[in-house]
Amino acid sequence: MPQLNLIEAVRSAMADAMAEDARVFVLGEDVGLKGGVFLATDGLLARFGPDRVVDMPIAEAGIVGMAIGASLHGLRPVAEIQFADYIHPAIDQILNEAARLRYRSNGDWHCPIVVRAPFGAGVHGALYHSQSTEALFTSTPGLKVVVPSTPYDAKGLLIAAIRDPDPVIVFEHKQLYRGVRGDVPEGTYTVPLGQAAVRRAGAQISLFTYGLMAHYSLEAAKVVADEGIDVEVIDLRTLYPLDQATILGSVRKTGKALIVHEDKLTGGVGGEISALIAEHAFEALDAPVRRLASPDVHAVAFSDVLEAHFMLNPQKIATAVRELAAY
Amino acid sequence: MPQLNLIEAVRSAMADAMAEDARVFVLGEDVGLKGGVFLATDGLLARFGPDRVVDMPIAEAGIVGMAIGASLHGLRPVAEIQFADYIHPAIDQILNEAARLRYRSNGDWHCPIVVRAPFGAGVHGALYHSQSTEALFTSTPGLKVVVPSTPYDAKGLLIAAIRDPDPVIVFEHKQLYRGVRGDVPEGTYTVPLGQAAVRRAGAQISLFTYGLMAHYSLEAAKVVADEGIDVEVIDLRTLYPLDQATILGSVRKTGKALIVHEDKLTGGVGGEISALIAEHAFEALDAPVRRLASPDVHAVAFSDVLEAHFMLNPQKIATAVRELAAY
Amino acid sequence: MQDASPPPGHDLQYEHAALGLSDAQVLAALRGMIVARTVDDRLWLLSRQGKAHFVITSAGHEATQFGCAWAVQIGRDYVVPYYRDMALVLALGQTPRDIFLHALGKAEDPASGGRQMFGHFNSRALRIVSGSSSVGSHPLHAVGLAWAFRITKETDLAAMTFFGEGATSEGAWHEAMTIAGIHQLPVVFVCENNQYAISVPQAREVPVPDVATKAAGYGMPGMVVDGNDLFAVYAAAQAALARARAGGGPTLLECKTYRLRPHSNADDDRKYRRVEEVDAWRARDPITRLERYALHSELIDPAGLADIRTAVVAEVDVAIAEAERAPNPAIESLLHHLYGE
Amino acid sequence: MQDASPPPGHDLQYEHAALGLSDAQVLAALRGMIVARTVDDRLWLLSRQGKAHFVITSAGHEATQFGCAWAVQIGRDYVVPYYRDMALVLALGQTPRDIFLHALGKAEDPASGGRQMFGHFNSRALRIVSGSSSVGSHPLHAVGLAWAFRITKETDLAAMTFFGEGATSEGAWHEAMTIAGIHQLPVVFVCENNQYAISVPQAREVPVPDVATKAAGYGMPGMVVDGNDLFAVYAAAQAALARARAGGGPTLLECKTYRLRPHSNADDDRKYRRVEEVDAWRARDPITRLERYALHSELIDPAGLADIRTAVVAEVDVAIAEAERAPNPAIESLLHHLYGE
Ligand SMILES: Cc1ncc(C[n+]2csc(CCOP(=O)(O)OP(=O)(O)O)c2C)c(N)n1
Ligand SMILES: Cc1ncc(C[n+]2csc(CCOP(=O)(O)OP(=O)(O)O)c2C)c(N)n1
Ligand SMILES: [Mg+2]
Ligand SMILES: [Mg+2]
Repeated sequence: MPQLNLIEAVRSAMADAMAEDARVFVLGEDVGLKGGVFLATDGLLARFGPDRVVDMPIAEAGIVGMAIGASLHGLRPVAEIQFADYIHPAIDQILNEAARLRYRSNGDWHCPIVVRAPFGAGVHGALYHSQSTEALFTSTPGLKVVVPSTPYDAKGLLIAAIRDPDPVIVFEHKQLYRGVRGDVPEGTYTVPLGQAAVRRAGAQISLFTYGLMAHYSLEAAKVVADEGIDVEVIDLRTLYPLDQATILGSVRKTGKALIVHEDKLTGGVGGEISALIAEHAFEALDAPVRRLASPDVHAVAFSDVLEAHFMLNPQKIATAVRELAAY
Repeated sequence: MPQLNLIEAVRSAMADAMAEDARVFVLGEDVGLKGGVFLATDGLLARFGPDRVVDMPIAEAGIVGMAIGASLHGLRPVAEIQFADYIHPAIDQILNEAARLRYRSNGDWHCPIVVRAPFGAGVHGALYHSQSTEALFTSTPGLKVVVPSTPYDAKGLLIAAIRDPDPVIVFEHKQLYRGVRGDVPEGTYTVPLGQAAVRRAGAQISLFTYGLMAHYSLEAAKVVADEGIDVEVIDLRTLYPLDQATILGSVRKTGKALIVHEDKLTGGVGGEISALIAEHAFEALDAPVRRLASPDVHAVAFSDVLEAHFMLNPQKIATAVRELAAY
Repeated sequence: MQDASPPPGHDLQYEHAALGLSDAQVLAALRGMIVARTVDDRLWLLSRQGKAHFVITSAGHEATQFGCAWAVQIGRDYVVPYYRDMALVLALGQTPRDIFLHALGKAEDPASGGRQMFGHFNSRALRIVSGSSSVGSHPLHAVGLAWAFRITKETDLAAMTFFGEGATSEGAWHEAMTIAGIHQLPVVFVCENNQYAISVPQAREVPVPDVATKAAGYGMPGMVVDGNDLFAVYAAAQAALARARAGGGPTLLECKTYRLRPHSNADDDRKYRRVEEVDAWRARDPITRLERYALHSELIDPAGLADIRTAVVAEVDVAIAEAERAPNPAIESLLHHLYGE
Repeated sequence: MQDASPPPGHDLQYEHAALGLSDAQVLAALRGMIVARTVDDRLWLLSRQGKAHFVITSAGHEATQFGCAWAVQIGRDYVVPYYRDMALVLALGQTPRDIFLHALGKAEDPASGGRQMFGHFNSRALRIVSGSSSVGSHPLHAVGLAWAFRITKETDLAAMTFFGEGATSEGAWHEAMTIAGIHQLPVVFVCENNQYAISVPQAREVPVPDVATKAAGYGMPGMVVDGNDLFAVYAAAQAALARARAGGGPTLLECKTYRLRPHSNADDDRKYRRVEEVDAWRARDPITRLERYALHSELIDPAGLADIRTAVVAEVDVAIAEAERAPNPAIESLLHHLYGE
């Protein structure tokens, strides 16, 4: 099976989906000749032509709004927002339009669009090229929010998102684009939306995470395993709606939960997960549900020293695990 | 002391602040001759003239962006967004601009703007005139998010917001505008941002809430008091940053926590509060932290029967309290 | 208070035959406009009776909306309307009963099954696209539909979208116009310019006297028509749609009109419009003008007109009665249609 | 690939004396533009050395930015720039050392104390307003500043804001233009039209050949100037600012130019621009053109020019060395300036 990095997997998902289904098309800023600033769409213009690989003006509401309209005629648009930091001008179209079309029309219409956006810090992107914006999208029914952490999942989840009858937002971590490789089948396949993946089974602590932090958490789990702490690492993959069964099942088994995300602590998706556990698995808990997240500042700063201090890393995660294990 | 309803209190706050400080001005759609669709600015145009009471085009990003610019020259703009449902086009200006100006300039600039918006259901407003949008704003440092529940607080918090050196979002519940009256001093005074109010002291259950639900919760507390359940009702007032000391202090006393909000359950601010309690008051807990919220649908539907079913009410809250008390 | 004087009084710009319209079509449109106005009247009555919680008027806009509807290939071209477009959706084939079911939030409300406030018209069968209340957000959907036609190679279709002049200040509107202009997409943008955004007069909501002036910045033609003249609107809409379908690109069509009632039942327009101004526009009521034309052209006589009005009232009465009797949505329906299967 | 041919070659439009500019001013501007280009060159070197993580160029835009800066009342008028405006902030009084401190994320970085990526210029003292990276979001701040002048009755002030042609497709830009037009505010909107939004050529990012065409829809004049001609830009900027301060309202000033390097150090422009196109524009380098003018007008001789270039290199070397030696931000500073007291 070919070994691809995550951006290649994303590209392969779009290429295969477009080859298989003439209704699929991509649109976004610089997706044509340049192939996207991270090369997610590299080569697609030459292969599928400018009607299906659409270089858009700098108009994020326009990109998503146009995708919505096209989806109403049965097409399957895949919109790229160049950085998650620039998804804000499109929020009205995503939350008030795409997410509500099916509900507000009592099922008469639906809106099968995908919006992809690179997110995350650690690439010297500073305040406006590093944000984690997922929490803005995890309180709106009608939407699905997905974050892949492996090349296999990146392709399978994206194809599932393209085939899904409802709007799906896919946040892809920039550090993973070239930072991780793995087996990726040729041709289309799907990874189901709404299902978390147990990346490492464990008995003592349930660690819930996603994106780049899934990798850091696995590294941390390996380190503490040598110290006799057995961590179950769960990659949430879909942040909305959450896979409650897997989350609660794991906590009922281990009795301890640690949530790790790169987004800042307050208002991040960790709060919702903690609340779910508190409500539905309280009696299983042997310790407080802990969250480990970035500090409550706007986003990572540019300076190397500030960036290093801001970012989570396997060591910080291992420390949090040890503390929780010792509770 | 004059008895005012909540919209009168809001108007009185703006009028007194404008009379006292020539830097204060209001802007928004229909705020001039019409005096705002809820009459928050009624009479201000005649008193302060069109430079300080500015009828804006339908351009929410424009309203907030213009307020930001004016604040940089030392003014104190109070922007009205006609309904919280229409704040989305302004989200980029609020989250990426206003909230970050001080931080990104390392303190060189700051952005003392206020954005007011009516929110909430129960007035036949359906999907686009009923939303609770506060959760979109409670994960961004640099911002403050305030929800008054009494006329006294509405005036005092709004004046505090106007004097605050940073951007403050004030969500006012539409049902309270005319649904509640109370003593409101003449002239300016402030209610501090960031401090919750204990509306009813109690020993057995801590109930955290805000907005219209603060009133419903007090009613519910009265009902269950007769049954021997002693509820402490805490009106959060500021949703970001949260008054952690009051929240945790109360739970440490009562051992049980119920969070009640009108916003839908998943992704609402209840999750953050639950997580805080889990993290910092776990050992005090005698029962799972519970949340009572609206169902996970987009917003209330128009039909009377659907609206009635959607909305929380004192009875539903009393039931949740009884269940938690019985745990 | 700002004066928005009506255009100088005049008869309709064209003879209907010159536009290829039959006598029967004109009479059908006249009847339809009377139906629309009567439904509007009755909605306000239902509001005063406390039965309809929210009413938003199309009174005064009927010629604009019927004129455009005539030019649409119904069920083939897409229509992306706004809350002001009740007369439009009637012209496209929805019935007074549909309208009342919607206004009363009944289960059979074809717009939303009782979920949306009045004014959020919808019919997939008629290709009328469901909208939000967010002003200016929907023209982008017309642009996306037009892009879809490019991909599916359906070269005989167009999308027509409607909005007030106030909406043209929204960022999302600009982005829709920009994309349509860049790619010369088959979209007709219809601005129903009634000179107010709720209470804000045109001079403070748009920076130019004619919204059509904005078209030049988007690389498309702008047209101004008398929006209270059914034939003038039809001629312009027909030309714009034909051009769009023929690959000639988008058009911004500005129809100058006036709403004859307050913005909605929550509004009191006496705070911001002079009675004389409203009266002057009442004298240019698009229905009255069409009636005068029909009488003058001897398409109908006064007795015939009276018969229409009587029949319309009876028809509307039946529609209201049916809608009032119709069942409310089932409570479980609150949780339906959040996601597809 | 789309061809963006340069305008026909020509000398500068005006004689400097006719514009009231002294010889010394011209030479100072020439030196400043050489400093800006040299700083730009060295930033790319720092990037290749792995010392500067992010570099975004102003090469090619110097005449536009210096021409506008000349017209600003420095420290009184507000300037609301974008990431392309390094030459502008140098012209307004920031130093090469400031620029390198910013690019290296040092504690003394006057833009942000090491928080923002390169290109987010700022100085409250110079009334240069801190920006985000979000394209098109900042012209609204210029509009708000202009509204503030109305309230404070400071009738001698204006705000000048800068953006690329790509930004003019953003909704927020439209809202800024709309509000400025409605109230005829003292704002000069400067479009640095370099014909590409990263890789997207003008034909697919804006619907009109001249961005200035858009002005009409906002009730303001639009002007097109050769953005590589220092004097032409200055004359237009000066006129627009004077008009703004005199209560004559806003202007959209389009300066046609070209960026001579890739968009940023993360970009490879060979994917979307032909080498011949870049070369043709290199032949119209605004610095070369000003040098030719200065030589031809005998403001300087070749030896004098060579002296300037030597001195500039030395000056820039010192600035880099100082910036490299400067301390990093303190780690605790990460949590500073979230809120005021
Ligand atoms: C984004 C947004 N902002 C504000 C509103 C509130 N609002 C509803 S209708 C309206 C006026 C619209 O005026 P115009 O576009 O001219 O249409 P008209 O009602 O005059 O037909 C406003 C401000 C809204 N619905 N959506
Ligand atoms: C809202 C937003 N969308 C997208 C981007 C990514 N981006 C950065 S620069 C740029 C191109 C801008 O082009 P233009 O406005 O012409 O300015 P130029 O860089 O050519 O000077 C884009 C798309 C961004 N920074 N902000
Ligand atoms: Mg209007
Ligand atoms: Mg450009």
